[in-house]
Amino acid sequence: MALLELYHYWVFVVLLMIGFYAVIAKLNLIKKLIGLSLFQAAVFLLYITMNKVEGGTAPIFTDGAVDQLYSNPLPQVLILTAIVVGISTLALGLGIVVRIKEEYDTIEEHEIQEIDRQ
Amino acid sequence: MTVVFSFFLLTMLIVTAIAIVRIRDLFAAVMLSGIFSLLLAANFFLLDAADVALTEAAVGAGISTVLFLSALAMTTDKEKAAPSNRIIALIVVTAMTLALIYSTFDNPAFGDPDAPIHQHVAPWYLETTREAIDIPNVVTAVLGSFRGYDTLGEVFVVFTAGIGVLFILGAPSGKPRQTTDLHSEGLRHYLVPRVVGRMLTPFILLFALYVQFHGDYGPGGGFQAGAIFAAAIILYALLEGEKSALEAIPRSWLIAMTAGGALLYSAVGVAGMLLGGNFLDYSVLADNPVAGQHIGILLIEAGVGITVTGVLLSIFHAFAARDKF
Amino acid sequence: MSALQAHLPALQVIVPMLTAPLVILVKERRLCWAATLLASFCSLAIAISLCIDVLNGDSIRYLMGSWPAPWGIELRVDTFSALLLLIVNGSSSLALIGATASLDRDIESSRQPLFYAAWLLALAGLNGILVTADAFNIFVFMEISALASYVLISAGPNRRALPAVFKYLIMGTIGATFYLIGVGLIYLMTGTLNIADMALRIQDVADQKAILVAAGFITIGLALKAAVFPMHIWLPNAYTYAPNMVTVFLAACATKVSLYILLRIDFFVFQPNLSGHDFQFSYFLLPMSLLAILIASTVAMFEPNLKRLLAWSSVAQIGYITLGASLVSVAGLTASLLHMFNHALAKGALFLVIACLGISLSHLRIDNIAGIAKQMPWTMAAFVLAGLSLIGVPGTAGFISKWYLITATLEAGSWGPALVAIIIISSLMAVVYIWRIVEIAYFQPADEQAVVSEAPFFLLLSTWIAVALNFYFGLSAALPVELADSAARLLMGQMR
Amino acid sequence: MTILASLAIPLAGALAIMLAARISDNLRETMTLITSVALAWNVWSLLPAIMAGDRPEIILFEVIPGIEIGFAIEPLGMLFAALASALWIVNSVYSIGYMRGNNEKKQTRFYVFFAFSLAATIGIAFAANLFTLFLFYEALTLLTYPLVSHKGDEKTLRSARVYLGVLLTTSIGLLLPAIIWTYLVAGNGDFTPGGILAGHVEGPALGLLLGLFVFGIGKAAVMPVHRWLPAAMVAPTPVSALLHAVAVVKAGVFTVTKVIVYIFGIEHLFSTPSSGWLLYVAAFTIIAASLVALRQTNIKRLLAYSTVAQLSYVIMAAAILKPLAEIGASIHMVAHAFGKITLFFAAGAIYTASKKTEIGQLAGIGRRMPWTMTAFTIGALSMIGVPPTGGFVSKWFILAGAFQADNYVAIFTIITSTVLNAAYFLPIVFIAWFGRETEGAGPDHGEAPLPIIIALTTTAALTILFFLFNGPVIALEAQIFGGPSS
Amino acid sequence: MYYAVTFALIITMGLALARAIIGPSVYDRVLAMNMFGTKTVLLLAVVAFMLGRPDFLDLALTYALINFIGVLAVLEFFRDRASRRKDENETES
Repeated sequence: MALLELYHYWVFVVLLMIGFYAVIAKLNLIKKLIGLSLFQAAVFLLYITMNKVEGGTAPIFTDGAVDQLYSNPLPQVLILTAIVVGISTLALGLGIVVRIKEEYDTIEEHEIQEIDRQ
Repeated sequence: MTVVFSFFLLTMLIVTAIAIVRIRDLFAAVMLSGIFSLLLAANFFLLDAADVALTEAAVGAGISTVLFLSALAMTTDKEKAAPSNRIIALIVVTAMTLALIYSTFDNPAFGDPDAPIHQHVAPWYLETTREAIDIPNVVTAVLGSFRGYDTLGEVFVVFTAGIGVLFILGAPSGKPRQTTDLHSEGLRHYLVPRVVGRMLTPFILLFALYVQFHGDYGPGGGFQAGAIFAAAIILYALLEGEKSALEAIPRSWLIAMTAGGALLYSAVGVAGMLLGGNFLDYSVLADNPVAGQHIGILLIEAGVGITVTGVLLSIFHAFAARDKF
Repeated sequence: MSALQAHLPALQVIVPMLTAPLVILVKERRLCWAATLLASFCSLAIAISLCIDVLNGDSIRYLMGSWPAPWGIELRVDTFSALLLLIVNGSSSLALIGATASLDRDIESSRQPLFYAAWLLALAGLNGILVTADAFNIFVFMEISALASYVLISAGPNRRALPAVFKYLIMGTIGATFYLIGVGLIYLMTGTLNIADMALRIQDVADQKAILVAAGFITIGLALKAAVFPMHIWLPNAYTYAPNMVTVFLAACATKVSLYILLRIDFFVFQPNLSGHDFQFSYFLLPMSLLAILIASTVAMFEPNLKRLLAWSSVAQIGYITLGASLVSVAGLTASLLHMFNHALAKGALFLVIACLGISLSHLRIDNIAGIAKQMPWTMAAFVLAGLSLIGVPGTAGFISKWYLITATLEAGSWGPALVAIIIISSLMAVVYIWRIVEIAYFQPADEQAVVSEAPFFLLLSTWIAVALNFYFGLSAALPVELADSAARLLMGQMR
Repeated sequence: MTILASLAIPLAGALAIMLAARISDNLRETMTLITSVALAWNVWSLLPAIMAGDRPEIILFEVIPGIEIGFAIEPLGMLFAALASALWIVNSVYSIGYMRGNNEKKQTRFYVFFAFSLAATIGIAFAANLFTLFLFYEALTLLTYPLVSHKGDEKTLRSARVYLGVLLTTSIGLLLPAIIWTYLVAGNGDFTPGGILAGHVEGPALGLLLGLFVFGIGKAAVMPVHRWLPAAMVAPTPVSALLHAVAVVKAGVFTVTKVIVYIFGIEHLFSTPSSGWLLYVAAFTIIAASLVALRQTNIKRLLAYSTVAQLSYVIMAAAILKPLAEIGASIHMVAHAFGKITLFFAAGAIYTASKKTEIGQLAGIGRRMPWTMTAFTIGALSMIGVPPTGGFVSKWFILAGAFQADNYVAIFTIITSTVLNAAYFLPIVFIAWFGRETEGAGPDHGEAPLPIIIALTTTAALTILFFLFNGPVIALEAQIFGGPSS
Repeated sequence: MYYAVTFALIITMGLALARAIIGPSVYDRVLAMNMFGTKTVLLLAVVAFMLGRPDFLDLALTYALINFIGVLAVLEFFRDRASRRKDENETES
């Protein structure tokens, strides 16, 4: 059971590295951005994993419940913010990619470098 | 038992992630990342993070899918096979993975109520919310009041992204594109989506308002509401065409909303300052501190909602307008 | 007045931040410029006022929403942040004075309101990082400033700005996310986000494996954003293809703020609590600093593009800053912080000169400026003087930091003389790359056909203010030295 | 106040020259003369007080805690300032003739930077501590760069690059660390009689520090950091005069002497064997530079190497570490200044009149240019050290010091180099007066323009007068070292 | 009872995911994505009851809406692409 509980952290690590791999190894700019959002999603998972309290429930009070354990609200707040930051970055990144496509007619990193070298 | 469910969901998450990275069809990759978001959101839900689950679904599966698709429409949807430093990247990544996994063995056990993280600040939030703010949703209380400054920052992040995309895509294009009028037409000629969509749009708008104002009591709040509201308008644009959507809410309104929401939020903060409290102190907004907190949270959530709607729609229109060059 | 005084830390962020939405509602670009300038100057005034306050007494604290720390978000201004606040707001104000001519050249007037809004947001973001005492709040404001600076850089007139800014975006986001992971891990072990509280509670953590990993993530993430060698690869192109005025603003302060976070978290949280961390810190940073100094200076000596030449020189100068910090001593940190200030002055002035040149030259390659000193005497004179400050000639600001850096390295023990040798070698390299430009501008025959005229008045004015500051702080360095020294003691005082 | 005025006059003068140049060339040159006279008047007016034992000082401001910009006048600095300011007048007169006679371009820039250089020189002379000294030392390097590179063609630029490169490299690379080291161990860098290093730096470290100082002060041109001096020969002759006689190299040896006297302290150095190497290096430089000078065919290059040798006289004299020798060092600074400026003026006069630069071309020129060659002869005799010239006086004192210290290396060096000096100067004098002019070798020419003649006659006269009336100088310097009587 | 239903849903989700990954045609993927979304909505509903928080059914509602919009956006894009491809082919031939 202990291993099963660590599984959440491992998934965080594996997702993080899948995303990281995509960002550094892929040359297509959109693929890089997809990788970047996977990378960030992994961090969301890390924080949300922390917030869980065994036997607890979502930190929204229910009427009449006494001695109810609640999960930690703070990581949730942080991740709400982080998700918004993530989508903002993504939107900006995509805007830049669209402009790159217009200017260079390609969104492959090595081809752009090729064009710039000329 | 939920741990076992999580196990399956998490495994699916990894499978999806690998598939996303490996697949060369970007269109498929975007669809898969929509699925990824849904899975992630389901996981969040299992981990008691209802608000986050709601947001992740609205953002990951909804907004970012639409954004990716708009970008793909203007660029390309096939990733070229290219020489890459794959082996080195794989080695680096594998090494880091092993190191990180090794370090996790000392983490506090998953869900242990005695872990330091649950002992220090969290209980205080739960208690103080009951006394000083008196709304059931602690997440909203923390978001709106205890860490309202973070949320202000968050609104300005969205605001920055909004003006950023407007700025970048407002640049004169390198070359004129051929005009295809398909977009402006929308899906109007397809009967089923059109009828269903028309029926649904008002309900979605209504639901967005519900999410906005029910945020104190259940999962939801300004950001989620803004995203849903924007999604409704985007749906309208998909069905009736860009032009009609812009007629419904013109661009100048969107800019005004973008700025207005951010200003509303800041104004609440400044009001706290003027009334003798600190910045973002809502207690001074009314005679009764608790009532003041209620007013403050209501107003700032409205500010968040307005800005998010404005920004997301501006971004959507900026992408769509670029396409028709 | 005293009521306002208490709110200054909050106002430092709010003033520029609130002006941003107002600016995009204004259509007239000169009005936008005026509003931006006004907000920037207000912010500078606040920074100066805060500076005076912290020099006279203890650090200033402010509770956001009146919630007590560590539950609510606390703002805290001490000498360390005050020093950086001066740099950030000063360089923004200085750049804005003369910005219009240069910006009208690079950006269409319809887009200028958005540009100024992004400028204000970048300023607000940087200020926000500097005044907060909360680790997560730093992340939020880091992202505001990062997103805003992507927008600013993407405004560059050359299309190569786009791939450059994309690379910056990717690396910047990776850096920020690494930072977020690090903060998450510390939060997991301590349960708090307030930096001071973290430092306190981290002592009770029995097993430090997770903390060590967190330290690794935070250090690497912030090093990425601060362009510490070899994570600098985004910097030269981003600075080269950004609009000239943006380069003035960002080159003077953006990377330094990332270094600020790095030093603040490292010295407040890790150094006192991780055994042997000062060694790890030194051994990580020292070789990188030396490589940065030597390699980047070498590249700068052979670089034909003026802006990129200065960008490479920035990479080398960041090396000086991290070199001072890696000594982990009061003297070293003083030198490091002082160099942040002085390098901002010198590099700001140099990039302002570049902006002056950019008004009438479309290509900023070194052979385009042959003989230009005749047509633009004021501009090139400013270049020579600012260049002297970068080299570190006595009487200039650059010399003061070099003096402190050498003093600190001499005190560092057996390594000292070797480090001094490297500092000196790279100073001489700076002589080479600055003098190469001076010689061509002054002694090569000019291209007779080219119609070149002196830069507009306001741009020259801000350039010469920057040059004058270089000399003022070179001859009367009490203010920055006092701030840097007090900040260094503050940082070292955390170590037990 | 007078101290600050001495600094301000050349600066204001530079500004005035710049403005006057817009009106007319004559006004510009009048301004130069007025400025130089005003400066000399001002500096010389300080002399009586210093002779009386007064030591005025002023702290301008504190740069960083413990490091101040301040000025203080002591005999050594007074001598240097008085010398430089007086020679500037003569040099200005000469410049007018030379610059006009050769139709040089960008004359305004020349006069402006000349004035700036003088300001820096005065700053060096009056500096109260190492930091201030270093500040003006670097300023002097940078301000003379536009003068050295005056011609602006590729060859000149290359030489100017060597000039700047060597001086900056040595000063940043060696002098700066030495200064910082001093501040670090002694807590300050104030010039204090008796030195400040005693008790702080001992043994081999002292020798190392001395090395950093001596080679760091590249302007003193101790081998092997003398390379900049021959390279700087590309400059116009008035600039060469500035470099060799008025300011630059004098600033170098002045700084070395000052550091030895006021930072190390003669006693402290004398008691530390590891600092003895300086004497040998100086002696080597004297002999080697003289040998190189023997093989030169270009007049100005020959003079440059001669300067290298003569400078090391000063260094060697200072390194003997005896009061008499120290006085000899300071007197030699003056004597060499008078002699060398005369020689350069003469070389410049020959160039202006006949465009001749090589020794071989000089045959018989004494008959066409009697004034010039007379002055040249006097200068050469002073270099060799023949009475009745100033050079004799200084050599006398240095020899006396060497005997006092029983330093046979120094005695041997002085004798050998006197022979060598004679070997490379006398042939020139000989062929100029007695050689036969080759037919049609050059244009028909007479004497150089009048301002040039006035200038070089004045300096030649000074060379001789200094032999007769050197009492005040010795009295002045005796204040620090204890005079010959004591 | 809830557990059994949940397991069944997860298995269905797995199958849908497999189809989405394998493809091969776009229609397969669109259908799979739609189905996956539907199953997530169901899963959420069931889990909400299982955790004793039926008030979270709102969430499921949001998911359903988002899923609908997402599928429409994909279809719109797909139609756009198809017609663009057709244009390109025509101009080429």
